Amino acid sequence: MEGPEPIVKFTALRKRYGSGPVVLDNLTLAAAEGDFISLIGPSGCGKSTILKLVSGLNPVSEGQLAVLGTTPRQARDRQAFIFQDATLLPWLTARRNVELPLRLRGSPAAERRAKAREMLALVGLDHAQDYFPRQLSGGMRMRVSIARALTLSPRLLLLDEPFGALDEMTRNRLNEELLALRERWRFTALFVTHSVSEAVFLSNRIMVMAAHPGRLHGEVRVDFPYPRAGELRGRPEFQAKVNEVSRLLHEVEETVSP
Amino acid sequence: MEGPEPIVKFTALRKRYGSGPVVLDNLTLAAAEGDFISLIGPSGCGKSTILKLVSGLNPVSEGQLAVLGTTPRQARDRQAFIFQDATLLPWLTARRNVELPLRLRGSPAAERRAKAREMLALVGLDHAQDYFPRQLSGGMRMRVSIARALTLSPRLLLLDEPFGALDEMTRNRLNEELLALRERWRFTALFVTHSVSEAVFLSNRIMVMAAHPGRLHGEVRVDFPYPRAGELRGRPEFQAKVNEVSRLLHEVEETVSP
Amino acid sequence: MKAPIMKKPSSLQLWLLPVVSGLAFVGLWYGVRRWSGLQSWILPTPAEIIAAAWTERARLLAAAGNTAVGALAGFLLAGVLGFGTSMLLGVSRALRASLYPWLLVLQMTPVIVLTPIIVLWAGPGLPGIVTVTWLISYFPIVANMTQGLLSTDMNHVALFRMANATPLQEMLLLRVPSAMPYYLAGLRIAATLAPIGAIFGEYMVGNSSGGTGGLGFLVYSYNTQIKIPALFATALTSCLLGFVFVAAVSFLNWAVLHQWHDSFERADH
Amino acid sequence: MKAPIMKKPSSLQLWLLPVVSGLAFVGLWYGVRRWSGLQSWILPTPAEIIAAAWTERARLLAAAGNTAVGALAGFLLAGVLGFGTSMLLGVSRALRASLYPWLLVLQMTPVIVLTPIIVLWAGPGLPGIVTVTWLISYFPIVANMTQGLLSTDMNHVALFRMANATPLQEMLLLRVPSAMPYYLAGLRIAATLAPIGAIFGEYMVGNSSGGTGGLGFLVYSYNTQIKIPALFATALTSCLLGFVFVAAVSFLNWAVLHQWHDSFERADH
Amino acid sequence: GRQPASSPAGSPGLVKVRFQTDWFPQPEHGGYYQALAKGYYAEEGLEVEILPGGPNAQVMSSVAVGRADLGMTNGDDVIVAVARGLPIKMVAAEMQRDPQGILFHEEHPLRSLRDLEGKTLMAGAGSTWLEVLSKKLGIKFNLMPLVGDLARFMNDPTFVQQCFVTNEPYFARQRGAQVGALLIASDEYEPYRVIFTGRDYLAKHPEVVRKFVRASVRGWIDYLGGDPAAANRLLAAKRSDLPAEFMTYSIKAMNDYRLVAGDPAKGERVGLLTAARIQKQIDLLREIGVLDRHVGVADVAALEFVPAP
Ligand SMILES: Nc1ncnc2c1ncn2[C@@H]1O[C@H](COP(=O)(O)OP(=O)(O)OP(=O)(O)O)[C@@H](O)[C@H]1O
Ligand SMILES: Nc1ncnc2c1ncn2[C@@H]1O[C@H](COP(=O)(O)OP(=O)(O)OP(=O)(O)O)[C@@H](O)[C@H]1O
Ligand SMILES: [Mg+2]
Ligand SMILES: [Mg+2]
Repeated sequence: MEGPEPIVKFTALRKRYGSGPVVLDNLTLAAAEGDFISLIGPSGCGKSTILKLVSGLNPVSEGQLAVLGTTPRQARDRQAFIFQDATLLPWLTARRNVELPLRLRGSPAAERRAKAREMLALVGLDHAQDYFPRQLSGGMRMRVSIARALTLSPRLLLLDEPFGALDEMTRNRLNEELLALRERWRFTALFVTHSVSEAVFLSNRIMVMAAHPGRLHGEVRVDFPYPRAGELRGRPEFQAKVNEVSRLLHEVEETVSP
Repeated sequence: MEGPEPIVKFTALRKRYGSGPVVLDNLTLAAAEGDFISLIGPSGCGKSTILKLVSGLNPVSEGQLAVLGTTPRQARDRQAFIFQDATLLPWLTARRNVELPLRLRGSPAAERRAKAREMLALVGLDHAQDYFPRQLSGGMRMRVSIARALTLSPRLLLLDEPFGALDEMTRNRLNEELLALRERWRFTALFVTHSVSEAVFLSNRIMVMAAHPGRLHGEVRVDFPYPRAGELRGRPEFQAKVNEVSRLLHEVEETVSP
Repeated sequence: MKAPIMKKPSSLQLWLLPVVSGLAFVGLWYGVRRWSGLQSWILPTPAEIIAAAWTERARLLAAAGNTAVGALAGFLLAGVLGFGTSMLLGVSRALRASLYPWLLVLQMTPVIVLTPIIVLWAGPGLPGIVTVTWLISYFPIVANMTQGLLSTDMNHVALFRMANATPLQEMLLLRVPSAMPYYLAGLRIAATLAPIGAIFGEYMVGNSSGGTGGLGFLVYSYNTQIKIPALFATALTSCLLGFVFVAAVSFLNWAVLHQWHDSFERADH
Repeated sequence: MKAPIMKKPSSLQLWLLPVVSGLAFVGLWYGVRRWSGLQSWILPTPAEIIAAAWTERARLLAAAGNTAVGALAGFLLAGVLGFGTSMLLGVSRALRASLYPWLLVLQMTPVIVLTPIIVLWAGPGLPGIVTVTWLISYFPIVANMTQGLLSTDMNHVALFRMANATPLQEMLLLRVPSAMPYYLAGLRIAATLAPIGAIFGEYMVGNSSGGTGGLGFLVYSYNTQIKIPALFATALTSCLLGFVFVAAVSFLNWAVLHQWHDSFERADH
Repeated sequence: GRQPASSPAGSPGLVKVRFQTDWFPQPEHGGYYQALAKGYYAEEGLEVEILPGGPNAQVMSSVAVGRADLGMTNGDDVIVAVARGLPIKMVAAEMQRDPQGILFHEEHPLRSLRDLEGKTLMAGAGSTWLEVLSKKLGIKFNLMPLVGDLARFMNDPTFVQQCFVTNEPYFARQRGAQVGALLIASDEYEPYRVIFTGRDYLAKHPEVVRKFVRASVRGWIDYLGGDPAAANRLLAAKRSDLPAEFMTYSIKAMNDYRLVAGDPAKGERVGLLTAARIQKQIDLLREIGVLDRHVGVADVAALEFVPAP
């Protein structure tokens, strides 16, 4: 091996569902170890599709994709995916939903339980442990889903708008928690969001995407050193980056909007 | 009748689900004709619950609630509800999902079709008319749901985070479309959102809520005259309002966060 | 103005309704008897049936006991094997393609053709009866449960695939729980089939030393002896037996689903 | 490195698999014959059955035609009435409480008890056969479809309530489509029950008017004449008839569900 | 659809009569088909339609409710049915002796009913003769339901099962089994097979009944004693699965066991019903407890329709 192998590597990738239109075109992208890459772009531009490809849930149509040095499917045990919908099992309580990945790995019950408690506390749901999904609010469900994905300390984290249904305070707090976790176990992340400031706060690289067909429009590097603290958001350099990304986004969308 | 009857009127209302904890406590609130009221507050504070009560989907536990001068259920034919989940029927295409409310009213097929086309164009989905829900992206599904709710030109519109899953451009555009529609048919709106600037841009009143139990913490009036244009967002008065609401929200959340 | 309190049937009403409809049914029955000119040896009145049931109570009870054993054993066998088979079918498309046609053959072969083999291999009397009951109630369970296992939400499947769940885990922790409403609907069908299956089995492969068979034996014997009210009393007994089975399944249904499934969601209006 | 291409059975394989498992099954059959010492009049070999089927082809075909008519009529009746009944049951809890117990009674009454009434009211021969077939295949449809109607997603129900949908619209446009997977599973069960139901019906209320009864008559005739290979050939014919029904339901299932239901989602891996 | 039987169908002035048989058409119905084929019914001015039966043919209720005008069945059944309230009466004997018997393998022969002691018998539960065996003769045996298959019998040389002596033995022998059949009827128990009709019908159309009986008796005598070809042709047309040799066998069995004509030495003849024998049957049935209420000969039979010799 020469040089560090990228964690995720797309080469001239193209994706279409069945015989439908091209959804992703000519995608080339490499994520290095420790990268926190945000994907941002108009609705339907293929952000969720990218995560599905990386996770191996959907096959590539043309081109190549390597994840953690192997195929997406073989890399699964070192990935976690937070879906755009909470995708909780309706017959399990919040706690048991969070325990699920550990259960699937065969962890002992006591350990599972402790870990689930810890993660639920992290997302502020200690009081709702024994609620069934239908008793939870939309944001609470999403937080359970986040807690579930984090229990396994994966090397590669795929996040599809995890914080979209949350209020700003909770969202900011969870952003900071996420970065704190990153300090602890140094995961690589592919992060889909619609919030530019969230993207700037969290990532070292932001990919701005265009639609019809979905493709990369441009990349913005964010060089603020990690660990980052909440006060970063108030700094003018931060605002400058936000403006830079927003400008790119406007370019993209202008070409689409009627 | 003396004076204009409020469109929605809560009086000392309390809500609990079954024998669970109190979810909404001592809620008193009156929405006048033409009010655009945003509800903002931490996840789980009862925003969705308020909309469910107004729609009559859930019964009030104590206190009183009048909608359009009658009971919530009797007022239903003049309300529309955009749910937090898209709630599309999986066996119908996007267009037929949008047509559904008209179909339920017995509108002729041609009219339904034309209206559905119009609404889908409004939310930027003209090209996805014949897709089934499982072929749509998360944001596209939500936009179909919005299109569906707007087909009936209701007098009272209940919106539960309709734009949460959308990118900023689309979101802003739809915000402006919504206000344009409001000019056309003068609905009253109860609008749940987590975006303070969206709330300020759209509403004349913003209710900031606190959790455990859910209750009103404070109200902010936003007096910018309608119709409002996109450039409003750049004005300093706008930013001042956003800051005012944010401050209130921080007060609320500080008391909850650990 | 108050939020509306919906008029839903109270639980007392839910108990009363079948009684009321039952009375209507009995009234209709007497009406039919009266206006059709049918006689007691075609359609006895409820009163005649009850009287016959009382007269024959000893034999009916003993027979019901015998039949219950066969029905229960066959039902449990069908429930367990149906569950297992469906998991096999649900786990792999290849297995499904290989096995399903032969299951259909098994289901669609008239029992009468298999009778000699059943008697030979399982033995006459109870083992044969259990086999016939099983044959009859097995397939509805398999058909339903398999459909249920295949109807799992693809988003949930994606979740499990991402967690690198083994096929067995996907089956046990995901597909099986989400197929429970289907399985229980299948069990409910099987519950109604089990007692008549056992009666049919007694008809086909039963044996009875000295005249103490199950309900199937009584049906045959009352029928040839033209004891029609007693025949209907036997049918009534068989229905009552069936109700016990159905009630058990309904309880199971409640226990398994009420906390999370939408069929138990109190529509709050 | 390429994204993995999963090894899924190709459609050729899906056709081959039942054939392969069929060959295995036939092998097993010969093995059983060989090692169990069973005789031809208990378990004929497949070759004997095929030979008998060929010899008796004219009678089998004619009989299958007769049975098919009864089975089809009974099946359609069950499909339509089952659909309607379930809608009644699904629309109101009060109706459900009033009617369901009596449906169970109907299902759980042994057919033999009703035979005289059926013969009297429907008439012997085809009308009676259709009635018996209907009785046998009706309930699985009702049980499944009712469960399906009650399992509708509460979020969708809320949507309809908000749109002020009438109960009828809620039923037709929401509950019925979302219950289709359940209904179709019920139809599939009924499809397998219809041919054996018709054969059973021929046995119970049939007669041989016209000299060519249905398969039930042949079962009787071959049985008393100890033409056991021909008997199995009759069973085979009945299975083939059943397969036609099942295939029709499978096609319906595909037509109704493939565009939107998760059981047809191509798991892309 | 009910079509009139063949022969002089649709002829004007003929009285329509529907006759319900108890089973699929078979030589045990030969007399009627002979009468039909040879035009004996037509000669009496009747247009007879023979309704095929089958399992669960519901012969007695069909006649009782007027779905058919006359029918045939076991004599015991009529007595029991009358005791249960069915408005029917027997009007003639079809057979002096019921053809029901017990089929056995010659390796394990059954010489008398008493040899059944301790055996497992496959037979229709609830039949009167079983009650006679257990209650009157005190024989203990195990009962297995009769489904209609001979496979188990063929497979097990110790097996015994109910049969028609005119029927099953033929097929069993054809498959190479050495079998015998023991007639159930004996001096202690001698049920008729009878022609019966509804009480109302009898009251309204005694002449039709008389003519029907007369022509049927003629048909039976002709079928068993003369050339059965005419009836057999009709039977074969109704049922494709009856080989000619089988029909020959059945006819021979009916003659050998003297089922229809009975024993002339005892004064029996085709069609004859005697009050004494009916009374004896009633007494026997009362003794074994299958009659709910008292019935007399006059309740169950009308003897005046039996033609004079
Ligand atoms: N069906 C239910 N049964 C029991 N409790 C419920 C039910 N629905 C909601 N709750 C509870 O009510 C509270 C308020 O829920 P609600 O959905 O109104 O919150 P929300 O303000 O909309 O939150 P979010 O922003 O996360 O959507 C929560 O604590 C939730 O657990
Ligand atoms: N299963 C599918 N079958 C067919 N087309 C699909 C499927 N899933 C997604 N698509 C199409 O692929 C395109 C990209 O979808 P994707 O979900 O990746 O968008 P997205 O960028 O995540 O959008 P959003 O922000 O709205 O979630 C859309 O046009 C959608 O219609
Ligand atoms: Mg997406
Ligand atoms: Mg909410």
